[in-house]
Amino acid sequence: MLNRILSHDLPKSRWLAIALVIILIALAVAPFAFPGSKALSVAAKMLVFVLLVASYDLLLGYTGIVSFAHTMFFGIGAYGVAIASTRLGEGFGAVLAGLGIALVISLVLSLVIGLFSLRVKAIFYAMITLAVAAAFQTLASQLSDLTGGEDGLTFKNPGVLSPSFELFEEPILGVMVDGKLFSYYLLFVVVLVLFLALLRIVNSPFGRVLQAIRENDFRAEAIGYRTVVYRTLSNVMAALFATVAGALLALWLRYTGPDTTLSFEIMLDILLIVVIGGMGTMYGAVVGAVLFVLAQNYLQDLLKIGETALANVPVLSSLVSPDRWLLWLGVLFVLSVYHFPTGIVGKLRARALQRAAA
Amino acid sequence: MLETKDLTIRFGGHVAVDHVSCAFKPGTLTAIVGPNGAGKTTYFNLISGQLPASEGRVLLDGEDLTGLPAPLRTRRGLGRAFQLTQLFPNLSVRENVRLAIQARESGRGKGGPMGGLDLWRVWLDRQAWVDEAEALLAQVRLADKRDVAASALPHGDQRKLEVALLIALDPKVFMFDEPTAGMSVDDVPVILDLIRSLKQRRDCAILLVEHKMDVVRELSDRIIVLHNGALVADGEPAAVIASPVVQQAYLGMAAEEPA
Amino acid sequence: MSNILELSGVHTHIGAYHILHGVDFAVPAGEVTMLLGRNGAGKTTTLRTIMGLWQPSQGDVRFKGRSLKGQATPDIATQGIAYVPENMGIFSDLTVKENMVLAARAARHAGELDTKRLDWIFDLFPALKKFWLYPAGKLSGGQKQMLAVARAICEPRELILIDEPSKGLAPSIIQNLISAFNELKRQRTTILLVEQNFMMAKALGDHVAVMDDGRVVHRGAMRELAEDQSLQQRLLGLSLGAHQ
Amino acid sequence: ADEIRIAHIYSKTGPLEAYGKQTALGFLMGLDYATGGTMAVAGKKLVVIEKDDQGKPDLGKSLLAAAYNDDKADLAVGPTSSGVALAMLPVAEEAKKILLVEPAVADSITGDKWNKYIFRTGRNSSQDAISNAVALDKAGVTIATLAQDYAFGRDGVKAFKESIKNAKIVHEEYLPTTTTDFTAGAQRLIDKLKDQPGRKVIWIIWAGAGNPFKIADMDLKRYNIEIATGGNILPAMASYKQFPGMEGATYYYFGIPKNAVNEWLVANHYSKHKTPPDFFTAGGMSAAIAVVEALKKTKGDTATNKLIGTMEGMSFDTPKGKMTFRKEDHQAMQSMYHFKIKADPAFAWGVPELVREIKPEEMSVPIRNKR
Amino acid sequence: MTATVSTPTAAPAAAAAAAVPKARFDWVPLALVAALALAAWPLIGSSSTWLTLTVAGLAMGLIVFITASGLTLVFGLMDVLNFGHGVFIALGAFVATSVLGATAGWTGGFGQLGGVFLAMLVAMATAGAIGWAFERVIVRPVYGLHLKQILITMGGMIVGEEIIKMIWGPGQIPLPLPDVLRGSYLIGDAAIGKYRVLAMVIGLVVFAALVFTLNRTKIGLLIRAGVQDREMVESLGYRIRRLFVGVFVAGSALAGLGGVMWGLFQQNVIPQLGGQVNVLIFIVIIIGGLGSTLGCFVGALLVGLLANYTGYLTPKVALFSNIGLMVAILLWRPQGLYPVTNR
Ligand SMILES: Nc1ncnc2c1ncn2[C@@H]1O[C@H](COP(=O)(O)OP(=O)(O)OP(=O)(O)O)[C@@H](O)[C@H]1O
Ligand SMILES: Nc1ncnc2c1ncn2[C@@H]1O[C@H](COP(=O)(O)OP(=O)(O)OP(=O)(O)O)[C@@H](O)[C@H]1O
Ligand SMILES: [Mg+2]
Ligand SMILES: [Mg+2]
Repeated sequence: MLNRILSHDLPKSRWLAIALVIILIALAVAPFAFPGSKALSVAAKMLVFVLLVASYDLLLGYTGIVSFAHTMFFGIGAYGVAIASTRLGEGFGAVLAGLGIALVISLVLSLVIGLFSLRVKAIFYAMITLAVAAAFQTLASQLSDLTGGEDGLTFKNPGVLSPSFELFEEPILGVMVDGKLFSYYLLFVVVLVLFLALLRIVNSPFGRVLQAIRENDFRAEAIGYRTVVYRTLSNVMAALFATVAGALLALWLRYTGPDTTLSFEIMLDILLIVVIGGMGTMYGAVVGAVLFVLAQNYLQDLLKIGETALANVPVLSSLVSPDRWLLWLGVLFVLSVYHFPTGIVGKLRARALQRAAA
Repeated sequence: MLETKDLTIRFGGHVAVDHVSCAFKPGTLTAIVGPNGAGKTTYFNLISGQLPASEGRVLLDGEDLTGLPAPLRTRRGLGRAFQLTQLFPNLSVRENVRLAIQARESGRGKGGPMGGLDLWRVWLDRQAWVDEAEALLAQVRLADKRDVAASALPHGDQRKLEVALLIALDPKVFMFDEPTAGMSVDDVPVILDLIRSLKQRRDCAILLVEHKMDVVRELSDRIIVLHNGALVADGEPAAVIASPVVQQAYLGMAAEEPA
Repeated sequence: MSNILELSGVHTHIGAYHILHGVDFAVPAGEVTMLLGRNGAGKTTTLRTIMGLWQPSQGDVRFKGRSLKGQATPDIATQGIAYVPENMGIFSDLTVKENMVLAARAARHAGELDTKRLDWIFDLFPALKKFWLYPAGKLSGGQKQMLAVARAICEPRELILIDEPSKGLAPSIIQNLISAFNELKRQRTTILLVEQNFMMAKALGDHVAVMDDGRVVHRGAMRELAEDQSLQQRLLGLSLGAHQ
Repeated sequence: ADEIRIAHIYSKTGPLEAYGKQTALGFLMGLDYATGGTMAVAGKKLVVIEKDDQGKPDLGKSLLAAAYNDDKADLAVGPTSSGVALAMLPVAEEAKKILLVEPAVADSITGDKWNKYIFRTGRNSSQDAISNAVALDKAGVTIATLAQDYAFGRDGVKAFKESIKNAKIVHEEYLPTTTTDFTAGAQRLIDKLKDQPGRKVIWIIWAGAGNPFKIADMDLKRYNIEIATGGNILPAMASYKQFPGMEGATYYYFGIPKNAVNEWLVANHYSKHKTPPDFFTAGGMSAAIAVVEALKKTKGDTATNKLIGTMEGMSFDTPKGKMTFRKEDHQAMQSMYHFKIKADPAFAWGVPELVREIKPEEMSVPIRNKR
Repeated sequence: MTATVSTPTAAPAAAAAAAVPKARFDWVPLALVAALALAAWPLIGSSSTWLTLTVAGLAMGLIVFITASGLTLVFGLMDVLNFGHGVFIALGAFVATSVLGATAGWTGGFGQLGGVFLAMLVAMATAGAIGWAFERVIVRPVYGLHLKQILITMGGMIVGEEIIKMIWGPGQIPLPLPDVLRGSYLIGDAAIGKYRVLAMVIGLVVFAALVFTLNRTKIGLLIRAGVQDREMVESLGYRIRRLFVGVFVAGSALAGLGGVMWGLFQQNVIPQLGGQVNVLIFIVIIIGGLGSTLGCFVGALLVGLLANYTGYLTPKVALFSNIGLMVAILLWRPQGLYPVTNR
């Protein structure tokens, strides 16, 4: 049963399995176990990034396509919901309409980009998408009547999901059962289902062909796979999943702006997570996203401790200043590309294999 | 079955394959010989679609394949093994073969309604493909290496895997490009036996590029000779080998051509 | 007769795999030594270990009496060793000419190549002359193999390591190759040759070492092996009337 | 409780790191000044909780929620960027706690996105634009504007235009925010201005990277064209040094306001940091003074409605003189300064010399919220 | 079946050799630059305006070329896509602020110019030195692995930017042009910035030097060979590692020079500068054909000119002129203007 749900792609490492179970449980009970709005936002952000990064892994890890335009589709989803909610007024109808339109736009756009440029070599494609993403960001800022420009859009969620909605007067288990809680569990369920769907896709015959293309596209063509079709399809699917992730983020934040969805920094975050987690292993997205979001939110606190400890050492203290948290994230990143070329998941699996062999 | 008409390709001013017209019948094994650089591999590339022809046509069972891209030709039944080994390096040996089987099955519309675009079934659900892959690996004596990554195989085993991929495709036309090059002597017969058994099926045409004349002599029903891209001899093995062209330009002690 | 190259107890690991399990053999100067063995026996690994492309984990490789252990590949090469790898190592973006210019360490451009030697090479491999200004990646398989050998012999070297040069070559070119190696032998160049083509091995070899499973299982004169059918059968799996 | 908890959320890191740090410094100095060094009001200790929004709206939003809910902050101050501020506004409304915006400038913060929990000590972009208009608006002057081609630039020009009564505006040039080569835009401006009579001015409103003042290298003097612009942080005013005589209006320059608060600020800043206080330092200090004054008036009571009631219409003394939160949109009305640049070799930047203080009464800053 | 044998036409070797064509120089992209400039003339109308814009565009293009040249060099020779290139540009610019700050006392035309050249030298040396470390620590493990290169150099970029913030602070730093380089030469009504003239000279010098080293020396060959098969080059007896380091250092030094040029052009620098120019220089090297120095040169000129022409004629279009140009070029030549083989 579990095997079927996970599409026969078991963690294949005891430690990984334990980590995944802990993450699943922690995210499932987060509103109750970790009260406080920061903890909840952190958990929600993890959920969104799990989906976003998993969709990117389909592209990067499984198909071997380096794209820098993934945030564009993320943004389309977020703006779809935001624009629909501001224009049509809050309501599930608006959210669904926004998501629907966003999905269509993403579909068309990813199809066009895919067909136009997936024939070129990987590096070309990477750089073209970089330019396209930059242009899209400019476009979003130019269409400020629609998108709110640099300032973004703040909007209201439909009834049950808005924070002012409260089901009971009294808190249950110390937590108010309100719109925030509903939003969180909406995110949780959607992300869980879509993640399992992605897991299924990469373990389908189709997903296996993607890996073959990544390994040797010339040979894949020569045994009868039309690589352009597969690549484009993979591109489109990744885009659609990212669009949904964007919509979820918008629902959670009730805000959409270029900085939260379109900026190159988010693209960097995605890359970091894929690499740290382990490319070509869907579970890498989960482990990576959780660790990364934790680091992003708590590394500064950690550094603060370091800074106080080293307050008297001149250069060191400015190195561990919480303001330089990005420096340490960068170093972490370089080290993980260096030492864990297969990411955390790859490392854990290799260890399990070795142990099995010994 | 397979026919090429005036097949030609030019690279700049260099004519690598020069108006080659030839027909191949099922059940026969045609050896293609010729000096290095004669255009044998290029001729294969034109047939299987890796290179676009400058002129001429490729017909399979009367159907014109000339404009089709490589994967579609493969689906129509043109299978190819490469001179320079082309594998999926980081996938396991078994997965290499299984992917070829999957390609064949989905190409024939047997992979479900969406053909190869089967997104929803888990690959392991198609146990038949896995079993077939295992069986094939046993045939080429790679069964004990099934879980090794293809890139970690020694050269000779990689050549065997290359052949296994072609056999898994089960095409109408088999094209072998020096399948035994660099293979150790005791493994060569394994491949030759495989080719022989294909021949016995009598429903497929086999094209074989090979420099080892004893192999050619033993296996082939017909030899064609390419020289500077042109077809210069065609006929029964003994006659062709005895012909002065082959003796001088290919086997002979004389230089390949005036320098 | 002195040995120009000696391997004693060489173990090599690739990653976690233990490939060579104590390889011992010597290459006498000025003669041709054949290294034979089935696929996967470790021949290529042995050559790569000599070139310093893998480092031996145990044992020693000595060239002209001096240990090569720990030396970097370029330093080993400049002591007078040339190497033709199994995959040919052609620089496919460069032209044939540029490939040759790189192989001749002293030459700064094509004008400084040794013309006499070049003519000799063109005689052996006429295709190289024809495609002199052609990107090497676009050569046919056999032509690439010719280029790979040509690079190793374009300047005099004391020792040449060659990994399966005959594969993919037309019979007439193999003949040329054999005469080329004979010519080199006359010039007192030492050759260590890995071959699957037993006919060629017979024609060229003075000495032979046969490997199996990362060890040398037989050493001796080539003539001995060529005459002893049962030894061939046991070491190489050659049956009577083998494909030569 | 015997504590009053104030959350300060700003860009400790991110693109506006430099601005954020000035604000933070000014804020702490302001608390120090306003409490007379005790850091307490009505016997209650002031506790400042600093948080880094990294310039990211989503993060800012969650940090503000965390500050109100988890850290039990009584009120919050910040943020640096307008995008972050706009995302934060609903959080204050949900938490029913005050957010004192400083120094984010977007008009819509106290305009259509405003709610009653929002106050702002910082100037808004209208105030910026209008003060510049007041400084330049004379009969016989011909003006062309040069701004960034996005909402901030367009709004600024719009507000500027609305307050120009006497001068003539002949052209509006908008260039991409990422412009690096200004030749084309400058050429268009020259084409539009060169045949005009009288005094000719290009008014520049530009924020962030890119240096529009390079257009002066095209020798505008040969057509008698001048450049005018608002104030900026000191490093940015280095390029003003090339334009002695340039006029405009600024929010703050440490040498301009003459009052006790500013004297204290300049003196203390010099003695602690060896440099003069900058643009955003003054803003941070004003915010701190506003907070302390309000708390003093409520005797340390932090009940939100009481604070709102107190603060509406409240006046307080800042480094920029007296500011007043106007009732309608809680925007602090404040003086701006009409300046003229002097190149003084003693300073690395062009020194703005006061021409005239533009009092709040002289600027009709529109009320844009839907109250 | 009997053998049908035709005698091979013994192709004369001379004819066969002649049949193998040598690559002819491709003038079309260069002509495109001229065509663009000429086409803009009637559209702009005024000759002096056209001259101003054209010279400004060419100068801007050459500055972009300098900043991008190191990237093309490293990519063209070593096949390393350095996403961290921007950091070296930023570094060069910041070093220039320090050097010019220290030489502020050098007065007079020569003194000021000397300051600028000193800044260039120091920036190149610093960027080169850091490039050396960057190669050792970051790039070396990932030769030949594109994906990892992109990732790891990106990581390097983050770290580099943070270190710049640590040393020079997070804010904007002014980098005023010395007085000698301010202002314009006037030709009729056309104004030609003095600094732009200097930039053009330096750009052309860099271009000439690069073309010479790559095409006239063995070094270029060796490196190109080393990218394809490093082990083989070592087996031939060359210490390719040192060469690779050398190229990387040269590329970084060029980035440093580019940084100084760019910083002086902008007259101020911010730590995020690297990321900002990255997109621009990537577009330029894509247009050029990824790794071709000449292509990068032509691409940079096209970008510079088009930005100025569209900026004057229809400013809205200028926002998307770079990407539009890239798409148009790629539709015309999918591998860029001067495709580099096997890439
Ligand atoms: N990179 C590698 N990683 C893991 N194993 C390897 C690697 N390269 C070679 N091997 C293993 O080392 C063993 C010896 O290989 P080697 O290539 O030396 O054999 P060989 O004698 O040259 O064979 P062949 O005749 O096929 O070329 C083989 O079993 C092979 O699988
Ligand atoms: N893509 C290409 N561009 C230019 N020339 C090419 C290309 N491919 C092949 N050639 C040339 O065409 C000729 C024929 O090459 P081909 O590979 O078909 O030879 P072959 O008969 O297979 O030789 P071998 O036995 O050595 O493999 C060669 O001279 C080669 O240089
Ligand atoms: Mg061939
Ligand atoms: Mg081998």
